Parts: sequence; C-alpha cells; structure tokens
Amino acid sequence: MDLRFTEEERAFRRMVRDFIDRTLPDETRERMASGRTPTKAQWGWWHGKLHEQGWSVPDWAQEHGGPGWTPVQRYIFREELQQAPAPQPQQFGTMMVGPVIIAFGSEAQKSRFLPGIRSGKDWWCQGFSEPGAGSDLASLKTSARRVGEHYIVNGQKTWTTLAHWADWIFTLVRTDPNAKRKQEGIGFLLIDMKSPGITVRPIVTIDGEHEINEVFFDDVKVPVENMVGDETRGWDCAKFLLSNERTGQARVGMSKERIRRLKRIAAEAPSGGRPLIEDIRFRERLAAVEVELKALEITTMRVVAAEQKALGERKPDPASSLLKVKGSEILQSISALMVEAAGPYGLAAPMAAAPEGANEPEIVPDWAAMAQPIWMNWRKLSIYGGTNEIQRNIMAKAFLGL
Amino acid sequence: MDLRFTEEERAFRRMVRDFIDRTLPDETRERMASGRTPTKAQWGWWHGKLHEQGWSVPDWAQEHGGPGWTPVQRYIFREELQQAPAPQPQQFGTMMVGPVIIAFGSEAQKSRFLPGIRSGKDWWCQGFSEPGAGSDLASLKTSARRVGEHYIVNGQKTWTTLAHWADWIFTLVRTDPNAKRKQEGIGFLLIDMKSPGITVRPIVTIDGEHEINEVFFDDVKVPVENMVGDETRGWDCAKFLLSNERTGQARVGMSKERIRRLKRIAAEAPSGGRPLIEDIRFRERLAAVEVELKALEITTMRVVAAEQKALGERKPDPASSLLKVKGSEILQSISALMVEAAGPYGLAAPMAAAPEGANEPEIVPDWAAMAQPIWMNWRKLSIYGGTNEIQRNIMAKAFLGL
Amino acid sequence: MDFDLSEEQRLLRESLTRLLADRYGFEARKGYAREPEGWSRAMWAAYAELGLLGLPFAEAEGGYGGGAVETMLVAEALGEALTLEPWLATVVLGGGFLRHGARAERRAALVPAIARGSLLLAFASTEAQSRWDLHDVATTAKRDGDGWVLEGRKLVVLHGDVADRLVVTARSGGGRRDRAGIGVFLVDAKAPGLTRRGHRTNDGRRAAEVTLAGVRVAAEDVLGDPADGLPLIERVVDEAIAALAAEAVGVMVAAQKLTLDYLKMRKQFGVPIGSFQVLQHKAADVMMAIEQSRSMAMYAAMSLEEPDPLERGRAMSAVKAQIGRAAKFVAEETVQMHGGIGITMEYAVAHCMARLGAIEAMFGNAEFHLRRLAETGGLIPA
Amino acid sequence: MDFDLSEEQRLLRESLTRLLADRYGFEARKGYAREPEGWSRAMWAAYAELGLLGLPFAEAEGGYGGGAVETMLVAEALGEALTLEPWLATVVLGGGFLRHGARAERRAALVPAIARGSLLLAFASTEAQSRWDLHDVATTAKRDGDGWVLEGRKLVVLHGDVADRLVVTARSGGGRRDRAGIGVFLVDAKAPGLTRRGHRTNDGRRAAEVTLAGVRVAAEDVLGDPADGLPLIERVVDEAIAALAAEAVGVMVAAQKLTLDYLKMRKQFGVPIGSFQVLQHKAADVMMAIEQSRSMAMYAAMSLEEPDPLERGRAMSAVKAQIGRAAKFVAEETVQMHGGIGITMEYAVAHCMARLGAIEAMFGNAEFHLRRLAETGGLIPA
Repeated sequence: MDLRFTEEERAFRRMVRDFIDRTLPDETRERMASGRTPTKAQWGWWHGKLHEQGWSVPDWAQEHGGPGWTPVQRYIFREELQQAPAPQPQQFGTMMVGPVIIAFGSEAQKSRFLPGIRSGKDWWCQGFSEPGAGSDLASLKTSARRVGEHYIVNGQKTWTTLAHWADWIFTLVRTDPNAKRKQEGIGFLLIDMKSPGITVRPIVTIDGEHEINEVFFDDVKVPVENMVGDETRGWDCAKFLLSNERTGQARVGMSKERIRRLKRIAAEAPSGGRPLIEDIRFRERLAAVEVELKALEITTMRVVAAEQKALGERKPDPASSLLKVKGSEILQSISALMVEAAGPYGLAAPMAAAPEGANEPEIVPDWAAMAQPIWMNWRKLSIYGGTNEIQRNIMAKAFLGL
Repeated sequence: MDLRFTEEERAFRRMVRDFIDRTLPDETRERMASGRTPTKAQWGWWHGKLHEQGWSVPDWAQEHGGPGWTPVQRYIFREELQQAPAPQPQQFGTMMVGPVIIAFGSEAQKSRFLPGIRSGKDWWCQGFSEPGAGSDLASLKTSARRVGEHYIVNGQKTWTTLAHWADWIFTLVRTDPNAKRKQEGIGFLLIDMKSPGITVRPIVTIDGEHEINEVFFDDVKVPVENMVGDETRGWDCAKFLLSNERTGQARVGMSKERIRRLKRIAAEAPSGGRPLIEDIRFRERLAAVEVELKALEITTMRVVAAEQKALGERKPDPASSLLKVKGSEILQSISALMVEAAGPYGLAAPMAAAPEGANEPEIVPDWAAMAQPIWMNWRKLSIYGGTNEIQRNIMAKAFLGL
Repeated sequence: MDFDLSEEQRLLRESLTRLLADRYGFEARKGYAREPEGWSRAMWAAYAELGLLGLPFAEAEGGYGGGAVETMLVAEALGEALTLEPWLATVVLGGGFLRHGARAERRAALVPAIARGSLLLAFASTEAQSRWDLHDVATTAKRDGDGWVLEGRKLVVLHGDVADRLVVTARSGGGRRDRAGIGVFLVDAKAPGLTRRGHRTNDGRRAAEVTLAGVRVAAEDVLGDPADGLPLIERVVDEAIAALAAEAVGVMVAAQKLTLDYLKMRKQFGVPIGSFQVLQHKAADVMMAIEQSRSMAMYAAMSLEEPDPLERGRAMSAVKAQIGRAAKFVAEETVQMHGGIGITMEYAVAHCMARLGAIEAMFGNAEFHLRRLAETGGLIPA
Repeated sequence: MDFDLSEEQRLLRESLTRLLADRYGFEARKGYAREPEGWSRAMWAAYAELGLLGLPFAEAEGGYGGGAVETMLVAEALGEALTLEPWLATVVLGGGFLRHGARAERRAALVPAIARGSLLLAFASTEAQSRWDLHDVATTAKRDGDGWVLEGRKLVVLHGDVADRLVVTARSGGGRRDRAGIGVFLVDAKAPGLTRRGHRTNDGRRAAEVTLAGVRVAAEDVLGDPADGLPLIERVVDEAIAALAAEAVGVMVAAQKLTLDYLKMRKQFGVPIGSFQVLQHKAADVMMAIEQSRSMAMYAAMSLEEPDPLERGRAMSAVKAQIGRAAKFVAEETVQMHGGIGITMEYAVAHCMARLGAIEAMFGNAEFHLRRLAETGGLIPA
C-alpha cells in the first residue's frame, strides 16, 4: 500500500503542468479563476491546443485517437487542468457522446463524428432532461416518429447547457410510446442543431449568467443514420454514459484551486482591522474544509487505483455517489467561505453585469462581487447529474441493501 | 404585543424561587446539578414539600386539588424548578395518569387514586412501550382477558422508567384482539405493582445507571374497577395523555441551568494554559447554543400565551413537535460542549461507579467524569416520547400538509 | 406576556398585505425591477398613502407614531413580497438618524417630506477597510467655521444612487478604529464635491459608491454629537437589524410557501415529491428555522426598548446570528428542494435566496455577531 | 499509487479477524470486561502468539518488523471487535517510546518480553492542568547522580493500573509550558514512591492516577534526550493517533453493521424501518463518514513516513479532526437509528459509542486538532 505517485506519474504531472503554464493564455486562466465559464473562443482555442498535443480525448482508447493513458494519468491530467485553472476538453463531445459512439455507434458514425469531437470543431450539447422529468429521466416525452428515412422529432428538452454554442445535440427520444417499461422504446439520436424546427430559448440563472437553455423540437427531420444503436435501446447508451465519469465528480483539483485562491484573498480582505486570514476562526473553518477535501482526495485515489486494476471492466462503484455528494458539498462550503470573506462588499454585483460597463475601475474587488452569485449558482452542484438526495438513495439501496 | 412578564407574574416567580431556595436540600440540588436522577428518598421528600405547599399538581384544576394557576404561572413554576435545579413533581402520577383519571375515570377511581398522586405517597410508572413496538405504540400485544370481575393480564412492557420504585403502573392492554383497527380494542388499565405475576427486570443504560426496566405480566389478576373508561377506548386516554404536555418538552429552564453550570466549569477547566472560557471559539460555540435557546424560549412563550388565551380548549399544536425537537437538540449540544470542556479528564468514569468507592478524593472533577455518560444517555432525549424523526413526520404531515 | 396585535396593528398589516397581493405579484415585481431606479415610484406613493413612510415618526412631526412592533409587521410584509423600494434605507435607517439625532427644527422640516414620499435617504457607512465595524471610519470631517468639510469614500451605500440626502459617518477626531471621534452628517446628494457611481447589487437592487471630496456640511446637518456619534449609529443600526430580522422572516415565509406548493404539485416517479420523507423532514426543518427566527424577530422588536446599549447590542447580535444562520439554511434548502428551476431568474425562490444572502451581508453576518455576542459574555450569565 | 495489501498483510488481517470472530463475540467480551483487570489475559496470550505484541519491533530485536500499514490493519480489526486489551498502551505507545527513544541494549532486554506478552506498558503524560498539551508538564525530573528523581501526578494513565512499567514525561528544565526541557522516563511500576489508584473509564476500560513522590529512575531508563524529549513524544503520539484512527474506523464499521442489520430486521408500522427514506439517507451519511475516515486512516499510516515533523503533525491533526467529527456523527446517528435499545449496556452499539467518545478524548479532540491545523497553516499552501 502506497499513497504516493510513482516517479513516472510525477514526471507526467510535471509535463502536463509545464504544458499548461507555457500554453494557457492569462485571460483564460483569470476568467476561470473568477468562477466564470470561459468564452466560446477561449475554450475552443484551448481545446485545439490540447488536440494538437494529442490530449483532447484523454479517456479514449488509442485506436480512436486517445493518448492511451492509465486511469492515474487521466486523474492527474484533469486535476492539473482544474488546478491551473484551465478548461477541460469540451465535455459533451469528449466525455459523453464520444464514448457512446465508440461503444454503440456504427463505423460510419465513428468516422463521421469522432474527428470533429477530437478536434473540437463540433460543439455538442446534451438533450436528456425534460420539463417535469428531473431526476426521473426515463419519464421523457420527446418523440421521434419514423417516417421513411427520417425521424420526425417533437418535444422539449431543458437545462441544456451551452445549447446556444452547440453544432449538435445528442438526445434521448421516445421511439415506441407503447413500450411496457418506461425505460424501453427510447432511442439515442444525434441531431444537427441547424435543423429547421429547433428553437433555443435561454434560461438566465440567478447569477445573471446565460449558460443553460430550453431546446424545442417542432417536426424536426433527422436522418435515420443518426440513430446510435437500436432505436429502442437508447436507455443502454444513457446508462453507459451516466456511469462513465466516476472520479471527475469529486472535482478535487478545482476545490484545491478555490482554496488556494481563498487563502490569497483572505490575506488581503479586511476583518477587525487586520487581514481576515489572521482570524483563527476563519482559518479553522477553512481547515475543516481542507480536511474533508484531503479525505476526498484519498477516497478518489482509491477509486482511481481500483479502476487501474480493473482496466476495461466497467461496473458501478458505490464511490461515485460518494464522490459526487462530498465533492459538491465541499465546493459549496468553499463558496460560503468566499461569501464570508466578501463581507458587505459581496452586496455589489459584478461590474460586467452593471449597465455602467466594465471600463470604470472596480468598486469592490471582482472576487467579492462574484462571491454571492457563485454561492447561489453552485447550488446546482448538488442538483444536476442526479441530486444529492438521489445519490443517497443509490448508496442506501445499491450498496447498503436498504 | 409584549414579551415581558407582568408584575404579578414576576412576583409569582420570586415567590417560587424563594420557596425553592428556602426548602430544597443542598444534596438534592447538587445531585441534580451533576446530571443524576434524585434518589427516591430525595424526590419523595421534595414532592411532599410541594404537596404541603399545594403545588404538587400544578396543572390540575382547583376542584381536584390543583393550585388553579394560569399556563404562564405553570410555565414559570416548572422553569424555576428546572433552573434550581430541583425535582419536578413526580411526573407519572401528576402529569400523566392523574389527568387521565380526572378526564376519563369514575368518581370512585378519582377518590381512590388522586389523593395518593397529589401527596406523592403512590409512585406510578408508565406501561405503554413494548418490545417491537417503539414509536408504533398502537401495535401493542400485552393482553387483558376478562374473567368474571377481573382481567387476566399477560405480556411485556419495556423502557419502563422507575418501575422499580413504582407502587402502580398504568398500562395500555389489548382487550379485543379482533378489533378492526389496531387502535381499537385497547384498554387503559391501572395495575398494582405488588400483584402476583409481575416481574421487573432492570435495564442498565450505557451510563451505568439503572432507571429503566422491563416489566413482565404473567397471568396477573386485575380487578375490573381498575379499567379507566370503556375497556375498548383506552387509545383515547393515550392520545389525551400524549397531547397533554406541550411546553414542558422544551426544557428551557433545564438548558439555562446547564449553560450556567457549563460557564462556571469553563472558568476553571484548563485549555492551552488558560481557563477554557477565555477561548473565544468555545465561547462562540456556547453563544450559538444560547441563541437557539433564546429563540426556543420565546417560541415556548408564544405557545404558553396561546394556551393562556385558549383556556380549556385542547387541540394539538404544531409547536409541540418543534419544542420537543429543538429542546432535545439544544440539551444534546450542551452535553457535547460539556464533553469538550472535560477534555481528556472525561475519560475517567464517575467515582461512585468505581469499585474503589466514593470515599477517596476525586481523581478528576465529578462533572468531567459525568460528561461522557450524560452525552451518551441524553441521546434518549431525541428518542423517547416519539423520536425526533416521528416529530418531523408529524410537522410535515399535520402542519405542512405534505 | 402578550403576543396579540392591537386593532390598529392588525389593520396596518392587513391593508399592506392586501396592497402587496394586488400590486406586487412576481410578474409585477419583474416590471418594477426593470425601471431605471430598480424599483417602483408608484408603489412608493402607495406606501406613502398607507402611512408606511412616516410610520416611525412622532405624530406631532408629521409621522404616524408607530413603534418597533409596527416596523416589524411592515418589514415582514415587505419581505414576503420581495419588495424593492428603499423603505429600509429611507425610513428605518435615514429616519432613525433623524429621530434619534436631528434637532427638532430639522425633523420638522424633513419628516413630512419623507412621509409623503418626496425625500429619499441612504446611509453611507461602509468603507474599503471597515468591513462591518461601524467604528472603523477613515472618512474625515474637519471643522470649517460653523460647519464641516468631509473627505473620503463610502462603498455599497444601499439606494445611495437615488437618495436625496445621505447620512454619512466621518471621523472628527481620534484614530481610524477608535470608538470616540466619529460624527454623523446629513449631506445633500447634490453637494459640490460629492460624486456617486450607482451599481447593481446581487439581490437585484441598487447601491452606490460615494466619494466625498471637500464636501461642506452646515452645522444644522450634524446629527447627534459630532465627536461621539457611535452610540447614535449603533442605536439606529440595531433598529435596522430588528427590521431586517422581520424582513428575513417574510422572505423565508415566501420561500417556504413556494416550496410547499412545489412539493405538492411537482411529480416524480409518479408521485408528488412532497411524499418523499427526506423532503418532508427538510420542510419540517425549514419550518422550525422560520418559527425560531420569528421568535427572534419579536425578541428584536421588544429589545429595542432596552435602555442599556450593551444589553441591547447583545440581544441584536443574538438576533442577527439566528437570522443569518436560518436565512442561509432556508435559502439553500428551499432552492435544493426545487431542483434546477430553483436557481433560475424566472422563478421567485431564487430571488428569495438572493435577498436572504444580502440580508446576511448587511450589518454583520452570523459569524460576526456570534463573535460579538461571545466577546460580550453571551445571553446567560454564569 | 497502490492500495493493495501484500500477501503477509492479508494473512495477518485474516488470521486476526478469524481469531476475533471465534473468541471475541459480544457475549465473550462481556466476560472479559468482568475480569478483574477489565480485559482478557488469555486473549493477550493469543495476540502474542499471532505476533501482534511484537508487531512493530525490528526482527533483530525480537519483533516482527511490521510497519504503519500493519499497525493500521491490526488496530482496525481490534476496533471492530471492541477489544479491551492494552495493545495501544503497551505496543503502540510504550513500544513506540522504546523503538524511537531507548538504547539498543534496553530494547534488546525489553522487546522480547513485550512480544511474548509478559511486559505491559502505559504512557503517563496527562496532568491536572495540561489538558491535551503534551508540552504542559509540571511533573519534575531532577538529576540525582547518574539517575533522576521524579515528582508529580499523572491522570487517566490508560491501563496504568496493570502496567509493569510506565513511560512518564517530566520536566528537567524550563517553565511549565516550555517546549524545551521535557524528558521521558521509563519507570518501574513498583518503584518506591510510586503509587497508583486504578479506576474505570467511561468506555468500560481501566486507567490509573499515578503519583510520583521521589521516584528514582536509573540513567539507562531515560528515553531520548532528557532535556529535549518533546520531538520523541510527538512522534510516538502521532503513531498513536494513526493507530487510533484505524481503530476508530473499525469501531465505526462495527456500529454500521449493527445498524444495517437492525434497520433490515426491525419492523415498525408493518415494514422494516430501513425502508424509511430518512433512515436510508442517514445510513448513507454514515457510510460516507466511514469511507472518508478510512481514507484518512490510510493517510495517517502513510504520513508517518514523512520526515518533517511539522508536516507530519499537520497531517495527524487533519486525521484526528476528521476521525473525531466522523466518530461523533457515527456514534450519535447509529444510536439514534436504534432507538432506545441503542443506549443500553446490553447492546453492542452503545459500547461503540462509548469507545468512539473515548477515542475523541484521547490526544486532542477534533476542535483541538482543527485549531492546531489552522494555526500551522492548513494542508494547502496559498
């Protein structure tokens, strides 16, 4: 038993870090450090750089253009990106639809879609959630009726992150409304976002940002060759996809980066006439989060090590729910400490959102203005991808036998 | 709207406090302050003193020998006893079976049982819970079969507090095993603890104390005149009894007394070379409990004031569940702070329980040795009388309509 | 002991609740928020008509003679409707300084204008280094003949962008963090040397940065003792904390109502999600947090009569600590129970969260007040 | 990175688990607890046979050459069975002082006795004023020719009632709370001037008050540098914290197993109580607390190799903070899920709570270690 990384793994980390330091533009790094999503241009450029490096699809097998990394290397790679902070490879393509196409798609689909995902030329989004479905994904209603060589798609998806940037959407659609179980009669369909009949409506979140959308399908014609696998077995693709990412949910690197940032901020922020960091109580609260995070880091590494041993196998792991719950709770705790650090200055909204524009000098530091929006917006961490309540149900039922 | 007590109420409080200060023996006060139950002799003597004063049955109407106090006066009386700390009037008689006999009993039962309850001559205990029933009280199995002028009682009760001191036990017994609903066919039966066929088996709790018992009934003969009300309507008595005490569950006076004690202790207990009370973090944690307690005190007074207005009416109040939950959580928090104050000295068990006996000087202060036993034993506060989970069910269903 | 409202108090609450039910639905509120000032002048006029703007002032001076209980009732109702108007800034804070600090002639001149809605005030206290310490004042006030000259910079002055006059704290003597040597000045927003930059706040309201460069204040506009204004400031801020506590209760009640409706209406796996025990218990915990907060809002109102400022300050710290913890808990849990919709701009519960977050950031958060309470010995003597 | 056990490690764990399953059921344990010393000499002999008592000592000195991982495995298994024997006191604490502080000849004389079970040790450190501060030492050590003379009083010396030798901390110089000037001495329990009063502990074990009145210690029984023993003490205590963390995981696992069985077996309202969602979520929270603690127990074992004592101390504070919080949570929730039966002596889960409470009280509780971690800068550099 040895928790330390091997010399090769440490060298790999240095290589990744060097590349990021050399390559990542300051503006991208700063934008991400402020807690904002990178711009499409920033993200696209960065994905392209990773692609040049052969790193844009870290989890794919080499035969499909992946780098052939071990689970530990993939963990290190993602952690380094989070800690920079740098954008991850565009996730909807590389982590979601890509692996599904590889596992379930035809050769034609592979050669048609995989290159655009690797290069980042094609932006993807995910059409799973529907209004009224929430965590009960399988109760979806969007229909795909086969007419000749096309499906006619009607319905509505929601919570569609970055749909307004996307070239393609992968969807779950009901192909057989008469199927016995609601998980049956569902297809996994790839749809060109430029198809006539698609409307994207922005949803603005309480932090004032537009990142999610509703997507409406009104008699949208989709060629049958865009169906991945059997048109009634899309639920298999969905389950595969959802069980795919296990350790990323812990977001250990991201939490580390936020804590570092918070410590630097607290060294400047005033409290009782001194820097906030000199308040032992604040430090204790921060230390409590660091302890939880250290435990989560090791729990994550236990899962990574288990994956390393069971290469190729793919089985659900009780840890993935734990990683999701703890990872989100830790980030939410950090966001609350950031609000604490901001104090009264956190009342001010970020300048960019103010009608006065961003050219004038800041009234309060940007991090302080961003603290409350992030606190509010990060409630999503315990909501999406299966709420933390659903995760606890899973742990109790699947692993404790209750 | 005025949160302050009236001049009459303040005078009443002074009178009660003066009486306690004059009358309560130091040993009784100290024993209670240490967190222990008073001895039977201490408690009986004190109940007798309250009886002489006309105060032993504070909640009873004057016609039955009660003092005729308002809800506010009763609140003040109990709070003063808790703060002293002094024993309450023996609760199983005065607060539980007494009011049931008054409301449902025959005249013969009233004249037979009420005097002994008032004077404290008769000790009572409660035979409701059964093994396997828990919070699902109505699933009880102890049977009472009528044979001529007697019931023959068979079965087992458990968690019977102070059964080993009791002269009488009031029980819920199943009189009609064929009743349609499990709440039907239950009788409320008074049983002499000296009856042949009764066996009391002690249950020792993790703090080493013997306070609760199992009570076994083996063909116990009970005269029919000991049945209170209709032999199939005992559930009405039980419901009446359980809804009786609403504000006492908050135990505000007891929490105040524990906090005062904790502050005095922390002024002596060492921490980092100084008294613990100088540790701002400890004071903050204590202050957080004081804040919750202040809120609970006012919430309790809101309920008392509502009772004052609705004199005579008797309806369930959402607040009683809240008072129970918050009251128990606060006392449990205080017990945890006491453990914190005890530090490593809390490892030592109380001397009285040690085979060496209590004659030697203390190795660690008694409060420190008692801290962990109380922390453990007080888990009962969120368990008995309907667990805190049950209380939350009640709040959600009865008052939030979920 | 008596928790009943008087007939007048009940009437006040009912008429305000009716007004807000009629004219401050969530859709109407969206419209008010889009107005240039971020709130509704029309509603302001309606408040004036109802007597809310003159509420706490003596009748002799043009007010309605309301006390702490009336303020509590109004603040709770304004909170439950998530109103945007500068009532706290103008009536509670600005008005409080006039009531406790201004000379009678000055009050006679200004109170009627407040009461009829034509005078807006704001409290300019926070500075770049002060955080929540009311005594940490770097802005200076120098004697200049009869009057004073102010220099300094104030941040997040709530509704400072529209206020006609600003109540400004400034140091007339002593070191930056001394308790003595602080004065309070009523400054015309159009005074030469005063510049403002308005900005949005994170709860969808507006505030301003206020820069004072050689701003002259006349002697009649000094509020209280210019060399010892901190007790005045603390008194008014304690009144504001009491009002904020009541407002927070209102906001929490709004979030609770939305959530209970949602739990009953929204189905998942074929049943209303309110049938899930875990959500039922969360809802019970929310209810308890609100009831405990309501008790503390009452305690706050009652404690304003406490003559000893230290005692009053302890009580207010207890109140703000309770409110702050409950607000954070209720905000997080009601949003969580809503799922994704809970953090969208389109849905009211997110705005409840934003407002509760803002209340927590005003006049000291729960940690700040727990510390203050602990430092001053807590509520229960040993 | 590798979480696998070696073949030997797996074997050690399996044989110990089998022994405890056979001979340390809850009923057997009740019998051991009733023995005069409060634990079982027979089991002690069985541990010796299995190699547990010589585990961490070098093979050359009569031990088995086990490391931190072996200690972790053994401690967890001993914890899960709620064993009562003085393994921590003798092997981890006493043994640790011998390993890191004793001269080779001394070790050669004592280690074989420990390994075969004929020598019991205990660590006498806590004093009436010290709380958990290892450097707060009022007991004095004065030079006397070649040797030393000790004066002082030690409290809650775990298993000090039966130990053959006591490892005593005493001040050879400096002020009561100075970090320098502390020595560590191996004292024969029968030495003239040493008196003991045994007593029960709240987790059903035993400890002693130890009074030292002119107790002479020979030069060969000085452990480490008599003028600078604190680094030695901290090192051994860090090892004890690592062992306690693993033991706590074992106890928590035991409480969890009891609870899961109970939730599945116990019916209420006609269904197993484990079907109630609120209890399912509590059980999930307990599981998470345990998994996170297990990770930290591993982190502890690994961190013992850390050469920088400050770094190692930070890690151990993080470990003890996590374990302490989790232990309290798991103890309280597993008892709560049992209801009344959970706090009776007759049922094992109450004994889990008692032991977890005791672990929290040893070598600093969660608050103590969070403070220490915060004071030394936390785990993540800015």
